[in-house]
Amino acid sequence: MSEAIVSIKNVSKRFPGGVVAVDNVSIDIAQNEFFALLGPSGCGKTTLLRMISGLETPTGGQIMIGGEDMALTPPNKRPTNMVFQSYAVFPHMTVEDNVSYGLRVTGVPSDETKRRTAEALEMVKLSHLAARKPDQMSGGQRQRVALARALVKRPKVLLLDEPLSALDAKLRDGMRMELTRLQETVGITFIIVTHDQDEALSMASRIAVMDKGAVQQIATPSELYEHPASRFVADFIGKVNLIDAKVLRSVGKHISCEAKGLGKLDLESTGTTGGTVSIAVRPEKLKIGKAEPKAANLIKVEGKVRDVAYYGDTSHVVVSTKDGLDLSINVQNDSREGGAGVERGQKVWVHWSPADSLVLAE
Amino acid sequence: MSEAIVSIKNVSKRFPGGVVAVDNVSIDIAQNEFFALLGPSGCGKTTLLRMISGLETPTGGQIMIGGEDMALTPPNKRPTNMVFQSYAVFPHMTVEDNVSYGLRVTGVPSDETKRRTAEALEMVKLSHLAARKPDQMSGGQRQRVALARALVKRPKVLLLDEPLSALDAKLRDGMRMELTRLQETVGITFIIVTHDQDEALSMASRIAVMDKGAVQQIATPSELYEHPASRFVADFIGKVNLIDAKVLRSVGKHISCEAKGLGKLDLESTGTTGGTVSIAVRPEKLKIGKAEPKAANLIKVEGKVRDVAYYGDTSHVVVSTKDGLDLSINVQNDSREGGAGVERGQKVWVHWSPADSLVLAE
Amino acid sequence: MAATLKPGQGPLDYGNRWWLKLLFGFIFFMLYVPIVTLVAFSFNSDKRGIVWRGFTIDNYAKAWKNDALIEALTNSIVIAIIATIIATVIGAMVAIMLWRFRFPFKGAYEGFMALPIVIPEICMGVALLLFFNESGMMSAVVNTPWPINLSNIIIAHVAFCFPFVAVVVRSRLVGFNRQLEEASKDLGASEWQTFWKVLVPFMMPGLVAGALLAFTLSLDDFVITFFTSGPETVTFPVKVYSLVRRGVSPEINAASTVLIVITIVATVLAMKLQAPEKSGKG
Amino acid sequence: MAATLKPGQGPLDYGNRWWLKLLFGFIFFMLYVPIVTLVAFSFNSDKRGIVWRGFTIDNYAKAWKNDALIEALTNSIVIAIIATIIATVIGAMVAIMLWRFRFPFKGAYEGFMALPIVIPEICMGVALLLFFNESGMMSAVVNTPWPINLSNIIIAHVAFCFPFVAVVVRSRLVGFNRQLEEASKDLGASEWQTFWKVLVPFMMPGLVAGALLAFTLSLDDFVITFFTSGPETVTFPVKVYSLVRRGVSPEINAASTVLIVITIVATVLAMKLQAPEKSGKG
Repeated sequence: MSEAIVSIKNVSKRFPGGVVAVDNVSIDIAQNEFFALLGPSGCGKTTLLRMISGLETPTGGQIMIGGEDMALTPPNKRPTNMVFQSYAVFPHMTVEDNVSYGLRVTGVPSDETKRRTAEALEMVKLSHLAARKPDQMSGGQRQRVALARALVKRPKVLLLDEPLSALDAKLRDGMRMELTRLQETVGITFIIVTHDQDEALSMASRIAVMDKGAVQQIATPSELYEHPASRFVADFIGKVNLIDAKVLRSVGKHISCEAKGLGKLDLESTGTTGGTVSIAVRPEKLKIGKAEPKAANLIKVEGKVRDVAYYGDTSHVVVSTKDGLDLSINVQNDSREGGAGVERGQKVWVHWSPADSLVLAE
Repeated sequence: MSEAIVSIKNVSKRFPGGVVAVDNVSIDIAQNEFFALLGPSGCGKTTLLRMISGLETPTGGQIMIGGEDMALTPPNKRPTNMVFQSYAVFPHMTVEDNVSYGLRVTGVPSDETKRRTAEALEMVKLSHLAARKPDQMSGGQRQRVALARALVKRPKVLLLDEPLSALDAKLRDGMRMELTRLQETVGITFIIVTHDQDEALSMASRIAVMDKGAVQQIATPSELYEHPASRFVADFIGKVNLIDAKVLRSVGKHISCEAKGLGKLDLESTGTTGGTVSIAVRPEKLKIGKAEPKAANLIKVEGKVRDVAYYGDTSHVVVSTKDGLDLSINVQNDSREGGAGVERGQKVWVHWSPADSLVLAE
Repeated sequence: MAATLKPGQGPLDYGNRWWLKLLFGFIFFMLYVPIVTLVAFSFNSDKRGIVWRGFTIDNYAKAWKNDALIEALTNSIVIAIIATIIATVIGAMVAIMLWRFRFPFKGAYEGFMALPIVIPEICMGVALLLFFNESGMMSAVVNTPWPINLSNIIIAHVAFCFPFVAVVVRSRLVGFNRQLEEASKDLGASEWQTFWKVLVPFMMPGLVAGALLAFTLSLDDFVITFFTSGPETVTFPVKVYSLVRRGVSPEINAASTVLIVITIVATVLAMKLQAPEKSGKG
Repeated sequence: MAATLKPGQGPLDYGNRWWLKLLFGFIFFMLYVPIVTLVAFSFNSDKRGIVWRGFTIDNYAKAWKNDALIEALTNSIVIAIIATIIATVIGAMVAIMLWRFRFPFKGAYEGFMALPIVIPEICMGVALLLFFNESGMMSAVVNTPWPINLSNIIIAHVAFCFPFVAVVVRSRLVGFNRQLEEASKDLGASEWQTFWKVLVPFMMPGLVAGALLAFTLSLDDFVITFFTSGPETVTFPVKVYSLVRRGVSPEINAASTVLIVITIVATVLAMKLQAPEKSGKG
């Protein structure tokens, strides 16, 4: 990617004491992308973001922003700005002073400061609260102040650390849409750190999934969900049924395997050619029926319903086969009188298309 | 209900200062039910629970437990026990001392105390931690201590105040299943207070939805979701599209109405016969297609996709009609390569069955 | 029907028993009678101060005209102001250093710093007297002009006041969100800009509270002042003490009442400023 | 390649500048030299205590054999123990009442209760002297047998110590989860069972910390004791004071060192007990 705005090359961070927070990570982020760093807490995603901003120093590797090596550039000279998880709005300043702070300390002329501050407040719809102190504002409003304060500096890259985690569920949906809109309006690169798969899937154009300091997979949301590269990614992004299987034979892209509780299966596999594998299939891809399905090209198994949890729009059903395999099935309650249509203890058939199964190396 | 174990008759609670927390509530709860009090915070559900336990005194009405009026019975003499939201595990006692506390203070003989404590610890799978202090335990384990401590008293009714709210998302699913199992094992009545619709829908056999101190509806989970009695219930339990409409004519159970953006519709209605109404339809009941659907008996409308949020198992699509009606549609991503199949800005048709619409009075 | 529990016997009251009320009354009495007596007698027109003979403010006027008393008060206030300024600056710096830096034996130093708070005043006084004697500072200032002759007392006051300032400022800094500082840097501010525009405004309530505390401590101190002052230098508490030895007089009551009022006002202000603020977390 | 910023110039350091180190050294000096001098000279074998002539513990032996000093120390300890017990019981009760009950002017009373903490000792002393004189209690105890003759001092000490206990216990109670009490009742316990089995165990660290604080305050007090003691009754700080007026001696240094050690040990214990506990929230 020649037009990468942020280029991370073999970056590592080892803290004093030997903890390796980030381990040889390389990512290229293109101009105008909405990029997400996704992973469980402690996976190094925030440390990586802080290294991009300059608040942490890498112990190895190189970070380039806009084609320039940032190794010697302190955070106050970098073309990046950050929205902190706690928002870090200055409590002793009004909203207006907060937003204009970054311009005032760098000696921007006062009329320009005034104009740009007003514009930024306009953009986040806070013009009417310019004279307020942060402690008179809600969490969502404080976050907008933090956003305006960063955007007024016109950074090349905006960094957001868990921007939605401190908001309550009702506000989150709205803010998610607003962030997407804002990114399109201002046309700059957003890098967001989150531990919430829903946030990353619904907002980002590309996602890097991290675990234990290393990047597991970089892909678009639907690629990640439907074609996870590893058991970790499959399990972290959404719910998944993982079925142990043993490869018997492999010819080209086709393998034949013996799966626990399902017997012999013929599947497509790009990576694995032998040994033990996991067959991954998402709960919403499984269908449930009272009789054995007729179609020949389906994977099917008989079992007993162990648990039905009704959630209104969907029901989560757990079916146990006689071999002790537990399958989770999400049923969307499409019509009003349906529900899952099954009861605990009932014998049912579970089936799905082989095309919805994915073979993952152990 | 003659076999009601808890019978609440016209109970009110007015706090000094005039705030009415609970307003003339009547509920009968049967032996062995798993009953949920569901509502937004401040709706009075916790106050009602505390009045059942005796920790608050009603200012009006009557509470009967097991057929006896409880008005003069203090909390330490009632056949109820409570699991507190904060668990309220005694920090200076070991797990065993916590569990046996309720037996020791009431003078149960020491050999019986010992036996029952051991049984209770066994039941919540904490026997191996009997000698631990609470501060060396996780939130989930502390909650089990609180459960064992209440169950060891063999109450007629177990009261649970937001039992899952202090647990993280991963533990919640497990604890939900465990509570259901426990209720079936011990065979006593559970009354749970929660603000989380998913918790109530998936665990309870019946739910009372409360708002502003009053009961809005008492029903089973699927009745509540599919046949909400009011706009409040429809909106609080799950997501819903609410479409304004004006009743033109009403014959028996059938009404004919003019709906905003949809034109003239013929629907079934049990309650309303005239005036303005809301047509409620759940997002997962709506279907989306590129061409106008052929079937005659569908409600259908053309619109433009305004937002698509991908969540892996489902996609949430917002479609705007040319009359300014916004419809939310949940699409389950049933097959691996599908996704929602639509893009922002695309023209689509949205349709659903009239049987999935519900007419609610304004 | 419902609600038949009597008020005061609600499930969560230990009850407003009669003996609790009695105890309450007794404590009130123990605490306030001496103070009330003092204040009341400062308005007593009886010269000997033993019997109540009517209200007057003459005692205040007399105290005001007593040159020795006013000189002592002036000394006390000058000492308190200078000692407060120095103690606040040093205390704030120590607090910042303890909060910010890691260095060897930091925990031990943090503990040692609090020593003057806990060491008996009498021992502190003896120690300072010994130190000033041995170092020759005691005799050095004895014939210098005012206010240089107060130097020893000021040094002694700074030494026992600044740890209080440091503790107050330190506990304020605990509530500081380090991300505010990072945000300031991220927005282009230099380290000194960040210090003056973000950290100092945040510390301000702690600084003022600490200063007020130091001021009252310095103003009220008797023991340490007595040991470190030369024979010629007299502060207000020392003067009151020497007068009381010759018998309590309405004049002393008046002077004491003034000191009490100053102290209480300063303390109430300091406590208000120290109260936890919701804005502290940014 | 990467990481070229020198350590100590990291983005978040104000730097370990030389002048900061100098300031640090100066503060160390100011603080510790007097105390170190005192402790060092208590081991000095020079009789006049001016020049260092070698290590000895003779001064401690001499102090121990000084009957007047030992009598004063005994008085101080007896007063401190009795006053601590009374102050702890009263302080705890006041704390519980302030925490638990609502009554008119509660806020005002809570503020007034803290008065003895802030009122200048010298004023408190004058007030108590005036009160004991007026009420005739001063002359009443003067010829009573030991330890009855200490009553006035004990009353005075309780009066200025119990608010400290109340404040410490009160702040401990703030962290008490009221649901623990409700849980206890819900499980069948009576009010008294709940009080002894749930509330008292929770308060215990605060009670012990408050008692230790009261003990050191009583032990160290000079001003109030001086005003409220009869001519025949001498406590340890008063004795040290009267000896110092005739000149600092190694014996006094030894006695002061012992007092400092007792105070520091008690305070460290109290602070450990007061430290926020994770178990406090149940």
